[in-house]
Amino acid sequence: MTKIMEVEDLEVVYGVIKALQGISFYIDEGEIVTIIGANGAGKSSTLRAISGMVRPSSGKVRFKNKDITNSPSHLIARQGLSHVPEGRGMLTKLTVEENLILATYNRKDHAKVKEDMEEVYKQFPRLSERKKQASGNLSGGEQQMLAIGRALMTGADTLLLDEPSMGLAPLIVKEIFEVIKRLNQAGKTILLVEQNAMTALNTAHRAYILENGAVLKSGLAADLISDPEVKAAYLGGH
Amino acid sequence: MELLEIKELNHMFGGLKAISSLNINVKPKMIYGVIGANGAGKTTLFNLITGIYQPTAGQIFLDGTSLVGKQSYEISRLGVARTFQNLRLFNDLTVVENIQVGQIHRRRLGKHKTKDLSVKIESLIKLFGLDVRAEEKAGNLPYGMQRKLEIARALATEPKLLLLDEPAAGMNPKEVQGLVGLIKEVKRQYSDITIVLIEHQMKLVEGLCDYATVMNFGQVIANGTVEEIQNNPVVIKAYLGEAEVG
Amino acid sequence: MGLFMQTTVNGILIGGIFITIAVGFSISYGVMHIVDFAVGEWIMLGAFTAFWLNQYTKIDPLLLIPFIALFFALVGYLFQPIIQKVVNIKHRSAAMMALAFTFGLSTLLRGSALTLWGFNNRNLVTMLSEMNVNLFGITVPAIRAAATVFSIFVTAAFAFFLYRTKTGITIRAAAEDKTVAGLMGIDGHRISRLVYAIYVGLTAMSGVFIGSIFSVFPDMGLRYTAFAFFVVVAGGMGSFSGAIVAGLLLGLISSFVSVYVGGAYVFLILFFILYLILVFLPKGILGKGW
Amino acid sequence: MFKKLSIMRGLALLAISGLFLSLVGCGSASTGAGSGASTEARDYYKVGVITSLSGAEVYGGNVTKYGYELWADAVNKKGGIKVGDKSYQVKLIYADDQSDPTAGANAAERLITSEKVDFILGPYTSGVTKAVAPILDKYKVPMITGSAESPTIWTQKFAYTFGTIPAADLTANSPLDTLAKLPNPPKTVAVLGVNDAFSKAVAEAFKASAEKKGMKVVKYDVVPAGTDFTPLISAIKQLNPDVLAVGGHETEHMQVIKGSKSLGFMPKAFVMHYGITTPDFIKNTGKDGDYVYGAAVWTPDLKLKDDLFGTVQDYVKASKEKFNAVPDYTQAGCSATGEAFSAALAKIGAKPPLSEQQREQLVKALEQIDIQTFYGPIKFATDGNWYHDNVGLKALTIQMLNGDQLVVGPNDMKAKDPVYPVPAFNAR
Amino acid sequence: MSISKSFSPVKLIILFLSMVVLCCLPFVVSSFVLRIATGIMMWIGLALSWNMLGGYMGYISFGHGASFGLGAYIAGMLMTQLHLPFFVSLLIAGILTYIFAALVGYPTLRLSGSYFAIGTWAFAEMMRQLVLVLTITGGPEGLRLPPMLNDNFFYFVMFGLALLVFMVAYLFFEHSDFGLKVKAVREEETAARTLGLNTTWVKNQVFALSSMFAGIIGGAFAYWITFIHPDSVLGPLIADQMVIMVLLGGIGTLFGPVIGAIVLYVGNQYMLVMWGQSSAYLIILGLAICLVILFLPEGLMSLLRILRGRRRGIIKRLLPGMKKSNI
Repeated sequence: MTKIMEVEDLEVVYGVIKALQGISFYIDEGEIVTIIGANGAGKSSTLRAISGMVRPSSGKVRFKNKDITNSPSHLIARQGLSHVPEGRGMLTKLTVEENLILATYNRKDHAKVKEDMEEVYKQFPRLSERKKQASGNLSGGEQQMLAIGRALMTGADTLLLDEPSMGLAPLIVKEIFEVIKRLNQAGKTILLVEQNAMTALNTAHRAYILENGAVLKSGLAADLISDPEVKAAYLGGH
Repeated sequence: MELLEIKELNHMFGGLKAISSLNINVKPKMIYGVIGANGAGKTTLFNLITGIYQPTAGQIFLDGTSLVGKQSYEISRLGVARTFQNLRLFNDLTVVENIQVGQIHRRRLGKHKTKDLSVKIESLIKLFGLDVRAEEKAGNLPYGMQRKLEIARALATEPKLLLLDEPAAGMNPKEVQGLVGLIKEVKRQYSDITIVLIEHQMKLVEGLCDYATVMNFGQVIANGTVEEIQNNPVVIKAYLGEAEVG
Repeated sequence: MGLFMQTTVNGILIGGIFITIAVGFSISYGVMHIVDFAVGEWIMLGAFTAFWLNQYTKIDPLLLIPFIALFFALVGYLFQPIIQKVVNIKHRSAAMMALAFTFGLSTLLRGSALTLWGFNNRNLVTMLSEMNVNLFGITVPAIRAAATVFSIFVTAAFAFFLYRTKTGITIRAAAEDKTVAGLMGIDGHRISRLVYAIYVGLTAMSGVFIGSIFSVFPDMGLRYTAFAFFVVVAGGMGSFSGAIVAGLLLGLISSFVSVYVGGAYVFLILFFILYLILVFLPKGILGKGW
Repeated sequence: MFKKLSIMRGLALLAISGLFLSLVGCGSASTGAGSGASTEARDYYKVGVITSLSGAEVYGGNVTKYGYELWADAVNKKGGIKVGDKSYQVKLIYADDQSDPTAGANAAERLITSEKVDFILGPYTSGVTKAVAPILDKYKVPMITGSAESPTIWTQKFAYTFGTIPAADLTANSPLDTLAKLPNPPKTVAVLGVNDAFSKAVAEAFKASAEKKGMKVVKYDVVPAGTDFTPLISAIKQLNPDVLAVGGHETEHMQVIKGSKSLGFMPKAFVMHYGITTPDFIKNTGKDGDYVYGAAVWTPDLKLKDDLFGTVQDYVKASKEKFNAVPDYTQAGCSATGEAFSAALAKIGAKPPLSEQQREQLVKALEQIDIQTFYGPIKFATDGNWYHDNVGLKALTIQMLNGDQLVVGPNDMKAKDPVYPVPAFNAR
Repeated sequence: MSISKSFSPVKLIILFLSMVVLCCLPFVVSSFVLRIATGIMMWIGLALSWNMLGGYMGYISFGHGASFGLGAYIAGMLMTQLHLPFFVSLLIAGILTYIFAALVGYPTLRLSGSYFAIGTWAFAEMMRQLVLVLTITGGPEGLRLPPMLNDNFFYFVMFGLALLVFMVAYLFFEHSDFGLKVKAVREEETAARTLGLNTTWVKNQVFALSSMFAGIIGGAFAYWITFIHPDSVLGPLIADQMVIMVLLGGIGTLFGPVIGAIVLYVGNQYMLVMWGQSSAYLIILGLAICLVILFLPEGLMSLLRILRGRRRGIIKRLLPGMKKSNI
């Protein structure tokens, strides 16, 4: 397996707040890696720094053997790395279809685009039913599906998913995570950020536990599930 | 007699129910925790108590006085103070000035002499360890200090009820520990005060709170002492997620 | 009844011209969040360019419209980075600084025009200037009818562009959330430049019609800035249908007030209505603004 | 990044401070020279000119400037103003009032106290004139304006302010009077006016004179500057009046003609006032501007003459040569202001620079003069509602044809019979 | 916090000396220069009054000229029609402008940001149109006041008013609870409300107070110029100039508006004298605004700060051991 992404000593500072204190990790091609941790642990900041939404104050991000640190987000997106932001980043005034078309803005492989579009509608039949609806009118779960579908439409092979379970009912969460698994089986590499630790660990191959902007622990997801420290980080030690 | 009594509170955003049929009772002098994941409706609850939003239905009483329909500043004058999850300091004002703003309406009531008030500011600043940077602009303080300043500013209004919205967000373990000590010290010095704090980290709640409520999707899913809650299966499920997927 | 119909038609024809301006202004506000005080000056420059080109080439100003639109789009495209720099300034009220900047720009452009071209009124004669059409007893000045039809046509074309083309979707996406658009591989700065270029091009183009209906002079911008603000604000910033309704409203109010209330009260009532709309319907009369 | 920013800041600082320093430097140098002149004996008259060289009224401001400049040229060519047995040249000092009364007052103060001018040639607009006049009274410096026509200037009875053009309410009734004397006089009139002091006075005078002559005023509306005229014109079209009378300036006149044509409205005559004789109006309306009636106190075809300018035709020639502009009555009125001063100065024998006492004498002399010029007689009223206004002139009715102003009334002055009703736009 | 703390003895002496110089001015300079000085004083007062609203509270108004014009017209009408003495008229003009602004403030202050800017602008235009059509104001003929031609008098009136506004800005906005409330509204309105501040009331007070000062200055202006016209006292240029002066000098500072007013007014006057016969000064004005915003967004005050910082830097370089010895 080859490392598709390597992050070295990534540091992010917002004004006076140090959100990331220098974290390092890697992702192999075809993996699902999850970063779990409490609110404010620096999970979202990690994704933002990778996808160019914020400029890291130091550190390096390498993607497919290219240094993408400090590239603007639209150029990073064109490398095949797509970030589904926290809160789903809906463009509420655009219809479902327009959201999807938008994502293909930089693609020239029209035949493949068409194929991908069909694939997305196949994966998410609910989106197909609501093609012409403004995405603002979708339910939370549908919006999450659209956000993922949109990321796929950019032609990305690597997805950064920021809290896909946020604000969703358990049944829907289950559905979303099934999709994530399917996508992985279809060959996508996925970096998943979650508060919903158990679900995330059950889905991922490997995991990193973040606390206060630093990696607390890492390892195979299966090993971490039973780790008391993980439980402690969430529920308090007993 | 409850200090804060919330009855059948409902709040809608557009067509979405952010809070539904919420009931919470807080006894005086308690430290009370409201726990829940992101999007569970905790901040909305605070916004409803402090009059930033008006509830769609339901009642909120402070010491028997209804808060529904009152403006934020009126509620503050009745003795409710709060902090914000995403810090809302007066960034261009100094630390002292930030706290002074908190004192203003007290001063207007004429109950205090200016001298007493500046003594109070001094003790607050000392308590929160802000004395070395008292004349600095709030926006230039390090993050942890900004969090503390917000609490100090809220305390300056001399509230009966202090609402803390994720006071530990973004702090490192050492800072969190300091914060816990600080809140305990506040409770010791202001013995009459009642504190309600929003938190999603059990850790903090565990060390501080007498009693807690867990929220999920705008509803209360559990009530009780911290220990009861930690062992409540519904809470564990909501917190750690489904044990099995697929 | 004849007068009523005539007044209605007049109103529609007055307001029609401003729809194009409002649409361009709205979309540029939507993407860049800048209220442009220089909107009237772009109108003035468009009118003057048409006048001078007509003087030297003898080509009818109406035929020059595509060229003027393209030329000013280029001007806007080249100028936008400077405005972007102002917006990016780290300042408590960056949007207000941008507002003041466009105010400075408008003073600069007006001053330059006055210095270069003097104070005289100029007449922009087109092939339609002399004509009028009589429909069921209602006289329709040909140039105004052409301006309104053209305006509706341009607005429709622009709407098609925004809603039916990939680039259009991109612009709407950037207007709603530049960060998310960036994650889709869209360069926000490029879109801002493009949108500003379109806005300047559309506005300068409308200047040709306004210049030929009224007259061309360096100070003309001030007045049309007021009208543009009315239409944009009343329609709700960023709303297409709002802009159209507000444009027609502007025309109908001016027309009916002049005829039935008295010409002296036109501006008084227009500004009063604008103020009321702002205070009570800040999202515009259709409630569709950003 | 930061370094780059500070370099840009430095540049901006240099640019801005350089700008203002140079301004302050130049400015203080010029005022320095001015204040030094107080005791200096000079052998020329320093003449202040306050007029609108920028702002909304810049067009008219320049017309007055042409007039004043032609007078200065003519006088200096002759060696200057002859006082006693010596002639003194004149030198014009301009001050821009920006079409704004406040700036006008500042300009007057500067001309008097810094430049120490002997007398002043006045502003284009009535508003500025009213703001300047009290300052002249304070410093006892006489001024003649060759332009401002609002009747409200003269009711204030300013001691040091004179005017060569009769107030609008004295002149504006002439076209309708002329039309009323025709065998088939108009029966209905619509009156439009713009809401500025001069235009409103004209509109009021049109209305009053129409009513006095028994015509029916079917519509009377005074609108703010910048209003679109089409709705009003279409409303008037429905009323179908014989005459549309408009009080305004050249911009509005052009728009009324343009709007009427595009709406297919053709009354039997258009009546206007100042502005239709300007090159802008003539050039921009072309044939459509023909046959418009107007009021004037002077036209380039009058058979008048004086010693300074020669005949009216000589004056027109001089204006065409220097400014490529056919003069109108405002320009001529401005040129004539200087002649009034020359005559008064000669009479009291005051050499430059003038003392305060001499300036007081000058005002007395101005009140007494009664001269004939290429512009017509100049004699200022000394009491009544037109105090210090030149009431010696007779209002003429003119009708435009091919850019020429043909005098069509009153009967004893007319060069041609008035055309009424006028041919339609498309029949010319 | 106290005066002595924010004003060092050196500064106090400078302040005192400049007061003395300013008081002696009328007896030294020519009346044209005095007139310019009077104008500067007026604009300092206006810029400071605008700064209360735009700077301290962060509500950028493009309609502040309406208060100026309203004050001018009220004072003018009281003096011409009721023949009240000047100072009485001025006082009433101030009170009426205050009341009027307090009433208009409630709906207008619901707006914020660009909407507030456009709203105030629309309101001011409306006022101008209203005065143009009313007969009581003289409409387009304008209003003439009985002339009182004493330059020194008006210099001292304007000087006094500018000083008054300056003192109010200093005492109320820089050094009082009220000022804190206002700044709190600017920085974080929601937080201010939850701390017990009735921000609606605070905003309205600032709006009314700053309008009142503009109104009083307008009244003094009317008597000084003796002739007012809707286009000259209610035109957009009045408000525009206030905005530009404050931005130029430094928004939200005490001395920024003062510096801005002096630089812009003097600059404007000299440009008029130098290039009055062309429109070039408009180009320079426009260019100056653009350059300042591009490169000095914090205004000329920030230059002072940079210079002061540099001076400190030089001292540091000269005395490298100083910092260490302090520790």
